[in-house]
This record gives sequence, structure tokens and C-alpha cells, in this order.
Amino acid sequence: MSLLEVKNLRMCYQTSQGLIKAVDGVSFEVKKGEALGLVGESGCGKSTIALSIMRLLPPNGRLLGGEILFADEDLLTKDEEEMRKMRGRRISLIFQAALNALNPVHRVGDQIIEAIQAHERMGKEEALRRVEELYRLVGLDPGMMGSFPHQYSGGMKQRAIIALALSCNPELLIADEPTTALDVIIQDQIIKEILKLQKEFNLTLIYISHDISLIAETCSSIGIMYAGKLVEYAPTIALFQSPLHPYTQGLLSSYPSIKGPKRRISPIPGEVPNLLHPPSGCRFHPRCPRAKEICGKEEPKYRRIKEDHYIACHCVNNSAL
Amino acid sequence: MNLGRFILNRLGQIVITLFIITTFLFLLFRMMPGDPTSMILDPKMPPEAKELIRKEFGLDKPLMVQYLYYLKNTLTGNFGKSFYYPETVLEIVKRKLPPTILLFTTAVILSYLIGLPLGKTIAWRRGSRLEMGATVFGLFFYTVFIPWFGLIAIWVFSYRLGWFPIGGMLTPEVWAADVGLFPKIWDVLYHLILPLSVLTLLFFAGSMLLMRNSMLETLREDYILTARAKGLPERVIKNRHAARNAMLPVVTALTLSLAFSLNGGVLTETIFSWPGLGKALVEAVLNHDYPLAQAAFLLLAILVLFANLLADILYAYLDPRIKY
Amino acid sequence: MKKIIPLLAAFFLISGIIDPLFASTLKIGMQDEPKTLNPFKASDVWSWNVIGFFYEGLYTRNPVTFEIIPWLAEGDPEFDKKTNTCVIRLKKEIRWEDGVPFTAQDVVFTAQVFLDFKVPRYISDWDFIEKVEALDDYALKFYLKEPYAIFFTGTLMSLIVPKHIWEPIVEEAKETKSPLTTLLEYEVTKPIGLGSFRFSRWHRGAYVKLVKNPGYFASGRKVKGKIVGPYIDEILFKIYGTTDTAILALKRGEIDYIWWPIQPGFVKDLEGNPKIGVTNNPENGLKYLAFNLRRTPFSDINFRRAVAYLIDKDFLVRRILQNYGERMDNVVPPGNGFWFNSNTPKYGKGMSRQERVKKAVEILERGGYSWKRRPKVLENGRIVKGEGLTMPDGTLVKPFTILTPPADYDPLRAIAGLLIQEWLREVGIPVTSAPTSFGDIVNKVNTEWDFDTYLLGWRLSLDPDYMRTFFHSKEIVRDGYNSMGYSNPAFDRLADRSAKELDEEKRRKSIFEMQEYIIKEAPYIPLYTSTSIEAYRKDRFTGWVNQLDGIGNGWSFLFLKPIKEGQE
Amino acid sequence: MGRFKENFNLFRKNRLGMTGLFILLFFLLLVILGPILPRIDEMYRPMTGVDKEILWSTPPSRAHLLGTDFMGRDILSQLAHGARIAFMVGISAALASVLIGTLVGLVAGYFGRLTDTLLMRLTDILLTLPSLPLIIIIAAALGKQSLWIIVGIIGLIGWPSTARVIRAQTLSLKERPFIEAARVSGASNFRIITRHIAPNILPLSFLYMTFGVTGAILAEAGLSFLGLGDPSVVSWGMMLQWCFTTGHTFRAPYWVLPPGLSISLVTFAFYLIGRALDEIINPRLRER
Repeated sequence: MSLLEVKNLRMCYQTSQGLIKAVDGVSFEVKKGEALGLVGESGCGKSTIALSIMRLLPPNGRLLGGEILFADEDLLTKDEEEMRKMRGRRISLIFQAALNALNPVHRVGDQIIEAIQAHERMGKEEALRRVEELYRLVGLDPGMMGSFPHQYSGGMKQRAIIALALSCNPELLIADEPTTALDVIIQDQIIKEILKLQKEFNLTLIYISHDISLIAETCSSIGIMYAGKLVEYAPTIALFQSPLHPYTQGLLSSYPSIKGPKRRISPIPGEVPNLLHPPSGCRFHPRCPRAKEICGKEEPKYRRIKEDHYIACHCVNNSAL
Repeated sequence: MNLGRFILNRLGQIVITLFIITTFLFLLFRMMPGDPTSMILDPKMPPEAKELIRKEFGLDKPLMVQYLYYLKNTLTGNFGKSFYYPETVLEIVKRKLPPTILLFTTAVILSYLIGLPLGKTIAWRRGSRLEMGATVFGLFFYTVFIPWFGLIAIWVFSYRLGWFPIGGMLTPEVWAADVGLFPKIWDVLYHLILPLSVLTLLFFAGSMLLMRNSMLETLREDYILTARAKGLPERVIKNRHAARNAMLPVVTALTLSLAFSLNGGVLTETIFSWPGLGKALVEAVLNHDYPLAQAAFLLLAILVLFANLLADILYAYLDPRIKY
Repeated sequence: MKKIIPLLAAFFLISGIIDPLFASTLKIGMQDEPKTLNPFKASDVWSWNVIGFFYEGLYTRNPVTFEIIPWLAEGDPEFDKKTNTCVIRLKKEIRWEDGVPFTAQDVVFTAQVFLDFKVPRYISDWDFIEKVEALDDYALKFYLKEPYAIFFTGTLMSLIVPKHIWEPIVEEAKETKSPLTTLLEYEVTKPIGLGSFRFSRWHRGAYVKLVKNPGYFASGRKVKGKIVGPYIDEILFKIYGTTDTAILALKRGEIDYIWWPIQPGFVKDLEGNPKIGVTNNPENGLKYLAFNLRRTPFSDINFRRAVAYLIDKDFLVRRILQNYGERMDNVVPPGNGFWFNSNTPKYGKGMSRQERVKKAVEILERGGYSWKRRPKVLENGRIVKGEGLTMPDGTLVKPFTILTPPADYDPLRAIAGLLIQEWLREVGIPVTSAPTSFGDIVNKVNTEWDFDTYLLGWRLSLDPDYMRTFFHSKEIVRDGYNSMGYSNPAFDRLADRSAKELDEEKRRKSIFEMQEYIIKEAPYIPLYTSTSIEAYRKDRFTGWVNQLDGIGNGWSFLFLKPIKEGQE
Repeated sequence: MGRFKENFNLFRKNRLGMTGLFILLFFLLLVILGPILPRIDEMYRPMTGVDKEILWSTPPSRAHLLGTDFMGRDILSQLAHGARIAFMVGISAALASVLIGTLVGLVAGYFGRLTDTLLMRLTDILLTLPSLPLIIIIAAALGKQSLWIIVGIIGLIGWPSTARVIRAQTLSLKERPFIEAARVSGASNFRIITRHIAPNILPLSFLYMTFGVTGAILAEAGLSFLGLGDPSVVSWGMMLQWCFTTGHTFRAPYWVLPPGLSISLVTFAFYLIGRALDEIINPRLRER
């Protein structure tokens, strides 16, 4: 049974120059206990998806269509108060820029207690004990609870944020580039931590990153995004073994593989398209090494190509398999 | 660095600043023509008498000697003798300082009490009619010509409606009648209302717009998103997270707005005959009473400098990241 | 709201207490508070408005005729021309407010202080006095070095201070390094006098309170058919910084009288108010334009006369003073009837603008001046401006300035300066009106003599001795009052003679002659004198005495009576 | 040019900014119409012209649309002339202070070290001093009441806030790669400042000028009102001073309202425009 189902989500940002279609017709689903990875270059709409699920888009964000079903309820039709009760309690978000995600003027422990008390009737004492427990769980010294964020190191802050995200035992955890600002060793530790916790609590996880190798470690399936669209979706192993979309192929070759043999890093030539005026047809065609005439004219359909493997590309057809 | 050392350090800076200001004032006034005898044009006053007066003020001595005397006077805090009044400047200033502090600090506090919540609200409800209205209203008073506005306020509220006194700080009849403490306090408050309201109206826009801008910037911070993602109620996000953090730059900017509000204070005191330093300064300038003008200005500057120090200490208290 | 009501109640409670308490209190609005209560030091009008109530002179002037009448003295002074001595007898039974009798010793002491310390404000009235002797407790003899007319109009009207109060202060001052400064800086906190009112309290910045002197020596006496009071119990001086607020206070009944002249602009409004009276009294003053005679072209009498013709005094009076004033063709105001010479030349009186220009051009041309472009008056009355005025020696008249007081001091004179600038420019006189702070003008004019022309004013005394101060060549010293550098030996002789002339008729003749000299030679161009407009409550007190300079005079306060409820 | 157009479009969307612009246009119209009146009749000369029939202050009439002042001078023509003075004072004083401020900020930010420390100490001192009392004191000490001296004083006092902002901007610009590139290619300090830094700073200077105009007009009006202004110039402050000292404040609303309202509106307009520009130049404040 899928916990989250996103159907044909379309959303944009209104700017003085015009509409930016940040997410354009994205569909996917996440099953209970599953970990889904979303990969793409910055600006491709991954974070917008995360924010859309949380219903935390900035004021100029507009929903154009689609559904987000969480436990069979459409989040997009919920009123603000119902939605508030979902946030942090049933769906938690760990987002980018962990360094500034904590309010510098409040004690870290208090910020977590605040989250707990926003959803549960709980005394201060009990909440404190809960936070202590969470601190141990994420590998922080509970003695640091009374300190301010600036007294924490980057890794400690990220752990605290994870503790915060888990404070109300959410069903779905969205981690949006949770380790961007950290150095590699800490990054690794944090990822291990998240994985451990996911298994321990049987969390459903959406992991968003521009680093496909990180995703490979964490997630059972992967969605590849390009310019507001999901271009390929497949279980991790299938994707790594036979990437079908030219973009996925490019992406895979541009990253050093942790597991596989060492390959030369070959970045995809060209620039990320401007979403104000996206290219016609397949949005990837100006950069695509295999682009054909049709690619510039017609938008490829997002379709299932194998069991659990979806793709949107003119160049890949069933016969190619 | 601990707080004590920080304050000491800042005090040092204040002293240097004051030294520069005093020297500047000395040069400014001594280089200019005119002296205490300049306001005396009385056929009964023979020329020798004028010479005597110059001597009395030490103006026959070389500039450097005068400067040292002046420094000594300023350091010992008696600022020398007034050219105009037969008192030392210290005595005059001592009388003028409390009314200014009373009017000025209450106005600043009141305008912040009004401006901060309003700024918070209009930033939160950006683009609303309330924001537009409050901004236009506030800005108009922020840039209004103070003496004119003051006169109109007197015209309407004192003259036409008769709600408030016309000016001054107390009713002589009340104070001359030995009526006890409470009526006297009430009497001063009664005189305070109109100038205070005018000043508050003039200032609140400053703090309101500062708060609004600061709040708008704060609202973009990641921790606000975190707070939202935690599922906190809007009210909590607005007050505990956004407003609390937005206060920090406002407190810093307060230091600048204090100097600004003193500008208004000077004109307001003059219009409302409020017997404070600002009015004293204007009168001293018109009377060519340089020692008094210098001292009044110096005291206004000291007032601002210490208010700044206070703001810095407040800042340290509000922002846990800052440890002196 | 709950909190406001008791507060409001409290306020009305206070008002309730006050009103009956202050029923016979005369409340006077002043623009500033006294600077000092020290009679030796005080030089400003606000101090004297208060101090004037405490001290009296040996003689004073009759409220209507200005004739000198005995006051603390008994009978007329007995002057001996041969010995230059004068015997004066004092009234008996006069007491200082603390009960000590007033005697000849007080007068001797006061005279001695003036002479020993050379107290600036008084010394010019006293420096010709050799000594003063007490013949007994109630008789005095003055010894004069030379006879001087101001002995009667100045010296004998000086105030007398109590010896028993001031002696220790004076003795102490004499011991210090700078005795005069010490004396002047002595802070009087509780003045003891013998005047109609005594000092009660001074709350700095807010009010001064005086109470009636029950033992006032003149109470009950008759002066010009009226019985001297005072009939009021208290006087409360309240400070109002601006005329506007004072007028509002007057309308609201917060004060009974504004003790300073108000602007014509207020009159219309006030005249419609049945409870408020407005009085107009000529001011004993003079606004004038003066030249620096040390510089060209001002040293040339033709130039000065041409300027005199060009200034439209009637326009200034009509427009700027709104007719509340009078044109001046003399340095003695017409209001000072006895000393006023009405036969001095009246430059440009009744002339139109065109006639003035023609006249000025004529005088200048006769004096040898020429133009690059001569000013012309066309048939239709239009005036073609002159350009490049050239002096008889062939050099151009350099641009010069009229120093005028700034707007804060006297906006009217600032505007007058500007109008004069425009009028002079029409005939090509390159002048600019330069509003300059008062202190700066005084400094430039009196101390440094660095000026071209200036526009200032004087408040005058009744005795015309001031002409000697303004125009005598011995006043051409640093800080002296002949800042123009006017020097005419004939005038000097005349001035010296008039000063020593004790016969009023003879003196009057020389004074008249002096006026002619001044106006003909025009070191000053008298412009106008203003009318002192004053406002008071009609419904509270009655008996104001109109005098030169206004109703705020000692006699008013002696004759004022409160109007009882229901009586108008 | 394209950038200008784009910014203007942004400005046009700012309702408050446009309001300010319209108020300003109204007063500019007054400035243009001002000199026409005296051509019609000499009695409309703002300073020396008087109505032959009217000897005192009168309420609005057909000959005098806003009435006359105490000596029969036309208030409307004074108001129009005052508008010219206000723009003159405001713009020239603001220009002076912005020039000084930009220069100080540039020099301090670019050269850093001791220059920076000294200049910024000076700036801080001046910034903490209450400016109006300072202007009053200096104006009084100079003694001469001339408009240009007053403008000079205001210009000399008003620069610190500009200097501070420009310095901060210069500091951040200095670290940008293109400056580094220019330096490496051997450009002189002068060239770097004038060619690379200044153009990036001028919009900010311009912004501070609009705020400076507000301050300058208010300061001149304040001085005039206190009697420290130039009485030979018909400025709005001086009109109020005349009204005040001749006793018409509370009985000639037609005289007291226009100049005060004009001062307030013009400063308000400049402030609104400044604020609108601020939102355009400072994208942090712009609505996303």
C-alpha cells in the first residue's frame, strides 16, 4: 500500500518576469517503509515537490493542478489548520541549509520541545525526557540541550534537526539535501544515522539530493528529475544497471561511483534550461546527445516501460529493450 | 571579552567622541565674531563696562588659554558661565535635562511600543490594506514638518477643543497653591500628553518600518521554514520566531533613530514651550549664549551616546550569539 | 477608560481649588522669565518687570504729564547753583518690608555702591556726583562735580537698595579680586524691598509670584486725583514662549495681561472679543538706518540724502507695520512732546515713487555723481533702472550691504531692509540687504566698525540725553555708541552744553538745534517708530494707565482694581 | 537602457512610489507656473510685490487664490516661489551630501586600513549627533543668514548615512572577481574606482539622494521657522515664520496651511519615491 501518492503535480512561481513552472506534471508514489530518492540538478524542482507536500510554498508559489494523496487523503485540499497538524507530526521535513535551520536566539532543546508541545499535550518534564531520548538516538550529548545553535558544530546541528524531525514519530520523513553543508565524513555519518533510524522506526523516506551516489546508498527506488519533470523512475538496482534516459546516463557517468569501478567524470555539456521559457518538446533535447527531430517538437510521455521502471523519452522505446 | 570590559571600552570611545565634539564646538564658536557683549546694546552701558565683561569671561586671554579653561570647565562639568543668564551653565542645564528626558524617553518608548507590534503585523500581512494604510499614515508623520504639525495640534486640541494646555510643563496656579504631590504629578502629565502624542506620532513610523523590513528579512530565514515544518501555529511563528529575531537589527537601528528623534524633540520642545534642553539650545543660539548652547548640545550628544550604549547592552542581552 | 475618569476628576478638583484662590490675583504673561533678581546686574526687560515692583526711587514721573514728582523724597530738590549741591529731604515712616526703617543712610549707601563699583547700568547717571552726605536720618546733600540735566531725570530716579541687607554682601565683594563681578554675580534669592509688592516665589521656567506689600508707603496717597493701591493681592507671572500661546491663554482667561507688544495681526481677532481689551500706545523707540561715515560713498552727505529720499517710510509704516506705527523724521519721537522738534526736514514726505527717484537723481547729479546708464522715469510712470553709479572722483560705487536683523529678532526689519534694497537699486545703487544675527551686527558695528550701513532700533528714554551718546564724537571708541563715526564739533559743543543746562527751556532750545543737525547731516536716517499694541482682559481688572510704551507700567499696577463678580 | 526600463516598470507597480511621483509632478508644475504670475501683474512678485488695494492679510479671493499675507503679498505666488526654493535647497544640499558621502564611503571601503578606520570613526561620530541641533549651532555661529550657506551646512552634515552604505557596498564589490581581474590586468586604483566600482554604486547613491532631499528640505524649513533662515528668500519655512511672527497662525488657515502642507507633502513624496527605489535596488525587500 502506498503511503504517499503524487499525481500529475503541477506548480509554478509567480515572478515579475512571468511564471516559472517549477514542477510540471510529476507523478510518483512511495510505499510504506520504502525509501524513495529524488535526484536532479539544482533548480529542477525537487525541493518544490518537498515544499508542496508540506504545503509550505512561498507566497508566490501557485498550485496549477494535481493531487498529493497522503494515506488516501488529498493534502492539497486540506485547510491550513488541518495541514499544520500534519506537519511535524505525520510528515517531517529536513531541508537544505541545516546551518540556519535552527533559530539562533532560542536554545536548541527548547526548539524541539516546542515542536512536541505543538502537537501533543505534554508537560515540560516529559517533553524534556523525550528530547533527551531523541538526543541519544541521534548521537548527541543530552547535556547540549540547553545550548544555543551557534554553540553546535555543523554536524551536531544536523543531528539536532533530525532529532527535531523525529520528535513526534512522523510516518513520512522528507530529507531535502540534508547534508549539503557538511564535510564528507560528517555527511557519511549523518546518512548512516538516517538509514539506521529509518530501519529502526520503519520510516517512509523521501530523500532528495543532487548526488546520485548518496541516493544509491539510501534508497530502494530513485526518481530522476530534469527541469520540473520526472524523466525516469526505477528501483535503484535496475536504474544503476540499465539507465535508460540519456540524462540519467549522463548523470551516472558524471559521478564517481562508490561501488562500481572507477570511471572518468564526464559532466553533461550545456546549461540547465531557464524555466521561464523552457525548451519546447523534450526539455532535455538541447543537451541530449541522442536528440532527434521529434524531441524538439513533441513532449515525450511519461510511461511505464518495464515493471517499476518509468521513463519519458522519445529515443527509448520498448523495442530497444 | 566580558560585559564590563565592553562597557569600559565603549565608554572610552564615548569620551574620545565627546572630546572631539567639545573641541569642535570650541573652535566653531571662538573663531566666529561676537562675544557675550554682542547682545548688549544699551546706551547706559559705557564701553569700559563691555571690556570688563569680556575680561570677566576670560575672552581677553589667548585662544589656547581659553581652550584649556574651557576643557577644564567642561571636564569638571560646570561648563562655565552663561553669557545670558547670571547662572553657571551647569545650573541651567540641570534644570533643563529632566524635562527633556521625561518627554524624550517616554516618546521613544511609546513609539516603539506602538511601532514594533505594528511593524510586525504589517510585515506578516504584507500587501494587505492594513500595510498600505499604516505605511502611508506613518510615513506622512515621519516626514511631516514638525513645527507646523505641532502648531496645528495646538490649534485643534488646545485652542478649539480646549482639551490640553497650550504649552509649558506645569500650571503655575497648581504649583503655587501648595496642593501636594499627586496633583502636581497629574498636572505635569496633563501638560505632557499633547507634546508626547505629537512626538510619538512622529516617531512610530520609524520603528514600524524598521521592524517591517527586518521582519520581512527574517521571514525568509530557514528557521522560519523549520518552524513551519514543525507545525507550529502561525501566531507562535510570528512572535516567537520571526518577531523575536527581527528585533535584533531594530535594536541596532534604534541607536540611529535616537539621534533622529532628538531633531524632532528640539522643534517640539520649542513649539510646546517645553522647558527642556532642546528649547534651551534654540534659545541659547538665538541669544548668542554660546556656553549654554555648547553645553546643551553636548548634553544632547551625551544623551544619544549613552542611549546607544544602552542599546548595545540590550542587543547583547537579546542575541545569545554575542558575548562581550 | 476606568483609569482616566479618576484622573480627570482629579484635574477638575484642582481647577476647583484654584479658581477661588486666585480671584484677586493678577496673572501676567511674560515671554521669558527674569534673568536675575539682582538689581545691580539686571539689564533685561523681563527681570525689570519683576524687580521694578520691589524698589523705588527718590523721585518719579507723573503718570499723565511725565512731570517729576517726589516719591521717597519729600518736596522738590533744593539745588544750589553756586556750590553745585542739592539738598533732598525724605519722607518719614517708610519701612523696608522686613520692618527696618528707610533712612538717608540707605541712599548714601546705594550712591556709594554705584560710585565705588562703577556699576555699569547706573554709572552714567552718577559719575558726575562727587559724593552724597546724610545731613540727618531724613535729609541728604548731593555734591555734583558739574551740573548735569540728567541729575534730575536720571540720578534722582535711580532705585535705592536697603543698606542693612546689602552692606555685608558689598563688603564681602570688596575683599575679592574682582569686586564688581562678585557683586553682579551675587544671586538674590529673596529680595527685600519697599515697593508695592514683595517677592514670594520663583519656580524657574514656570512662574514668579509676588504678594501685596501691606505696608506700602504710598498706599492711600493721592496721585493726580486717584488713590494709590495696590488693590490686588497677588501677581503671578507666567511664562509663555510665543505670542500665539499667550494670546490663547488670554482668551481662555489663563492670564489677564500680556506684558509685551503684540503684532497687528492679532488685533482684528481680539477686537471682536468682548472680554478682551486692546490698547495702542506709541512706543518710545526709533528704527533707523545708519551709515559708516568712514567709508565712501557714505561719507558724502549728498549720497546719504539721496538715500533718505528713496526710502518710502510711509510704505514701511502702512505695509510692514500695518499702520501700527508712525514715520519718523527725527531721532526724538513725536510722542515725547516736550523735546520733539517738528521742524526738521522731512525727506520725501508725500512723494510718489517716481518723484523720489527724480529727486534722488537730481541730488546725486548735483553732487557730481554719474551713471553708465542714467535711471529714467518714463511718461507712463515706469522706472528704467539706473546702472553703474559713479562717484564724483570717477570710481564706481562698489556694491555694499545693509546689515539687517534676522527673522528671529525682527522679521519686519528684515523685510524693510529688503524693500530698501529694491528702492535703492532702482537708481543704480548697488546694495544688498544682508540679514545677519543680532550679535554679529553689534559686533561688526559697535566693536569692529566693519560695516557699510545697518538697520537697527533703539528703545529711548524720555530724557533726550541719548542724542549725546549716539552722536557725540567722544563716543567714537571701541564699543562706543557713535558707530557711524559722526563727528561735528559744533554738535559736540551743543550736546555738552545741553547736558549741563539745568534750565529746561534753554536746554530745549539746544536739544532742538541738535535734532536739526542730525537730520540735516543724516548720519542716521530715522525710519519709523512702532505702536505698542497690548491686550488685556476687560472682565477681570480695571484701571489700566495708558502711557508711552504701553499699559505695563508701575502706575497701572498701583491703580488696578479687580472687577467683582457680575460687574463689568 | 533596458535595465532602466525594467526598473521603471517595477517602479510603476509600486503604488506608493507612484503617489510620490505624482505629488512631485504637481509641485514641479507649481515651479514652472511660478514665474508666470509676476509677468501678469507686478503685485504677484513673491517678495516685494503688494496688492495696492489690500493692506493686510485677506482670505482667498479671485485676485489672490490663496489670499494675501500680512502686508498684502500674494500667498500663491509665494508658495510657487517657495516650491522652487524647496527643490533647489533639497536637491543641491542632498547632492552635496551624497557626493561627500559617496566619496567618503568609496575611499574608506576601497582603501581600508587606517583611512577606513579614521573616516568611519568620523562618520560614526557625525551619525550619532542629532543633526538639526548641530545645523542650528553651526548656522548660528556663522551668523550670516544666507540660503547658500544654509544649503552648505546641511550638505556638510548629511553625508554619514550614505557613506556607511556606500562603504559596505564597496567592500563587497571589492571582493568580486571582476575587480580582481581588473587589478591583475594592471588597472590603477583610480581607474578601478571610477570604471568598475562607481557605476555599481551610483544607483545606491541616487537612492540616498532622495532621502537626503527630504532631510534637507525639512532642515531648511526648520531653520527658517526658528528664525535662522534667510529672510530675503521666500521659502516655505520663511512663509510660516512670517505667519507665525505676525500673529496669524491661529486665524489665517489659508496662510498657515499651504506652506506647511507643501513642506510635508514634498518631503513625503521624496520619501515615498526613495522607498520605492529602495525596494527595487534592494531586492531583499522586493516581493518575490
